[in-house]
Amino acid sequence: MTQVNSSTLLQVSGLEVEVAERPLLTDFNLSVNPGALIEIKGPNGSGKTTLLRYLAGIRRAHRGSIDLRSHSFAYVGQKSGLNAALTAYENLRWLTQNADQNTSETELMRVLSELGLKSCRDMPVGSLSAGQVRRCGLASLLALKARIWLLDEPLTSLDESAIDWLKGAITSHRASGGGAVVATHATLGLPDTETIDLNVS
Amino acid sequence: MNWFTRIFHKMGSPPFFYRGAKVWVSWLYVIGFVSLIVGTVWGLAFAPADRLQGDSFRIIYLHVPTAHLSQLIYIAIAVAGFVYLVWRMKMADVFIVSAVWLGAWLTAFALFSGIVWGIPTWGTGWVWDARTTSVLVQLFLFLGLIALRTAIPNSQRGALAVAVLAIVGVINIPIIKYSVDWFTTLHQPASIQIGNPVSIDPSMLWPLLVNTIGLYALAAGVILYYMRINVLRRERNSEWVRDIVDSN
Amino acid sequence: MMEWLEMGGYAAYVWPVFGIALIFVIVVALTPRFQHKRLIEALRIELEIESEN
Amino acid sequence: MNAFVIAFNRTFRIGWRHPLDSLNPMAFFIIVTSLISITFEGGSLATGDGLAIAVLWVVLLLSTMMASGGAYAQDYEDGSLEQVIAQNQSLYVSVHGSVAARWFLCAVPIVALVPLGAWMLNIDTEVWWILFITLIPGSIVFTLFGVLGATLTLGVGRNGVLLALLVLPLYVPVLLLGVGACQRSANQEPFEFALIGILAIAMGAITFLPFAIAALLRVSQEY
Repeated sequence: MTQVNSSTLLQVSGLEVEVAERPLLTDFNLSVNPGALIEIKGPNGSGKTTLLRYLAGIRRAHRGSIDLRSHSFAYVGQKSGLNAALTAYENLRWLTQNADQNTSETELMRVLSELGLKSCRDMPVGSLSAGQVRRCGLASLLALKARIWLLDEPLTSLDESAIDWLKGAITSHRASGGGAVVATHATLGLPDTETIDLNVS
Repeated sequence: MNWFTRIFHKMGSPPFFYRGAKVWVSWLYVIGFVSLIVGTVWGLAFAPADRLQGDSFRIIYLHVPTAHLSQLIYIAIAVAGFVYLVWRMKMADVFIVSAVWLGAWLTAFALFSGIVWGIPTWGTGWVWDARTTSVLVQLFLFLGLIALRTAIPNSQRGALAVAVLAIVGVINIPIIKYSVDWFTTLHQPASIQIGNPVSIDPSMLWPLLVNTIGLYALAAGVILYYMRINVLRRERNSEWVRDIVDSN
Repeated sequence: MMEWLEMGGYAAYVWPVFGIALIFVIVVALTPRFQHKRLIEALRIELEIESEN
Repeated sequence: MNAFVIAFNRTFRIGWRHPLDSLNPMAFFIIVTSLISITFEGGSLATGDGLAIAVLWVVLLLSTMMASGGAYAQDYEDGSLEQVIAQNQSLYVSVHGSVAARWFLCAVPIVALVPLGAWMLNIDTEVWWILFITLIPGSIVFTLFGVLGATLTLGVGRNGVLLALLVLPLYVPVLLLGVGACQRSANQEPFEFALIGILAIAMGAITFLPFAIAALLRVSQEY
């Protein structure tokens, strides 16, 4: 059993993860403490993505509980969540509004320029390259100012510099007391990583 | 747990249902076939002909039961959809999947027999009145349910979509009846009315009753049979299905 | 007998309806039986292949 | 910020960037209406003919269905739908906002074309006002059912015919009441019943259909 801590950000107990009505994981437990980085590993079809969708509340658990303790979270899935017709700025603003946060225009611009997307501010996302779209999706992590990050295969179609940026962002997020759960098959290689291998459990 | 919830849960348990329903299917088939044969022969050969409509009225012995039953099946599907929506009971979805086809066929047959009956009786096969129109829309709704269920193979999603459509549809049918009633008073003289004999002689009524019972029983048997098949198909990976397959 | 078959002149309406109903009832009542058999057979083959592995 | 306003702004803005999604149904409306009036021997449809009203309603119904049939398809594809569900916004309110925007984008322009269609079909100008009064709640119901059909078929490829099969039967009551009201008004007969009927259906649809749509959106993510 995982120890229950008053400062725990995210507490999962006894969760059953099912895919196509068949249980893939039973009695899954996890707790995310401030500063924790948890990597979920496993081959294709082992339920990494599905587990993350449960954590984000996109799928509702029929058995077990997921307790976010009313912490804010940011979820970046395999789909970008960005509309192709809207500009990078509009998309980011919508994502913050959607998470019930009022991020100012200056802050959003700062986030965009930090990811090298300043020049794309007024370009529709549909005209950006795959890597730029991916960065724009990751930009929402900073824009949302969330305590918990849930990332699904964040390294996909990122170049070296963007990967470095992401590692730096996760490190500083942890330093400021946030937690992250990352589903990935290639490790990020950051210190103090907790690994959960779905194939073993 | 009281007796009701206990039966509810037991019926929701697939192996229990699969084994328990077998006897029911046989009995319903027997009752259904016997009553249908008795009722039909009685209706065709022994019941007297109608004073106004002559022998063509004998179509009533098939038309009325099928029309009623098709509506009943639609309502039952909507109720099952509601049960699925609220309690996510998988057997409710199994029922819907097993009953839609039969419902669609019965509706189609009710329309067909109505048309054939209408030609000699009112001189026209089709009248856009409340009853025929709502039965036609009901057929479309059945076809929609079937099309939707085949288009979404994912069973949880397909089940929910079908449940929602069934409920929206069942609310729509009475509204359609009322609006057609109101609408047609504008256009059509009241001279044509679907034959609903006000006072029907008992000698004519008995075969109708027997046929109705037979059809209901047979339909219940067929639906139960399909439910057994669907339960088996869905639980194909579980232990009890292996036992059954091995024993066959 | 012939008189009965003529149905008072409505034979062309009554008999087709009853004939189609007969076919309909037989088809509807028997299909689940075939489907059930076919499904059990398919499941048996599935099991066999599984046990070979 | 309110979920209604957020969804409305977003849907409206996206629709604004895809003007063809609104213009195509408008063009469809004009073309079909003119085709029909041409085939009536050069527009010799008699004034005050009930048929013209029925034709106008049916064409409007088809255009609105076409226009609202693509609702949520993009949000489903690009993952913004999962963001809405993940962040636990009130999906019911959000659906309301989205449908309202869609009504403005897809139904209002077509209703605005009704005078043109009515003129092409030789409908008495005296009937125009009742056409508007019934078409406004009518088009709301059409849009809502269209969005319901769209969410039912979300993620099902090439869903045009399926959408029509699912949605058209549901359109029947409003169509009958609307056409009946306009025809009766043209004949100087009482039509209040139909007007009340349409309004009642519209109220019911506005209240309850978003629940169904929200439930379907939620389950669309449970693959």
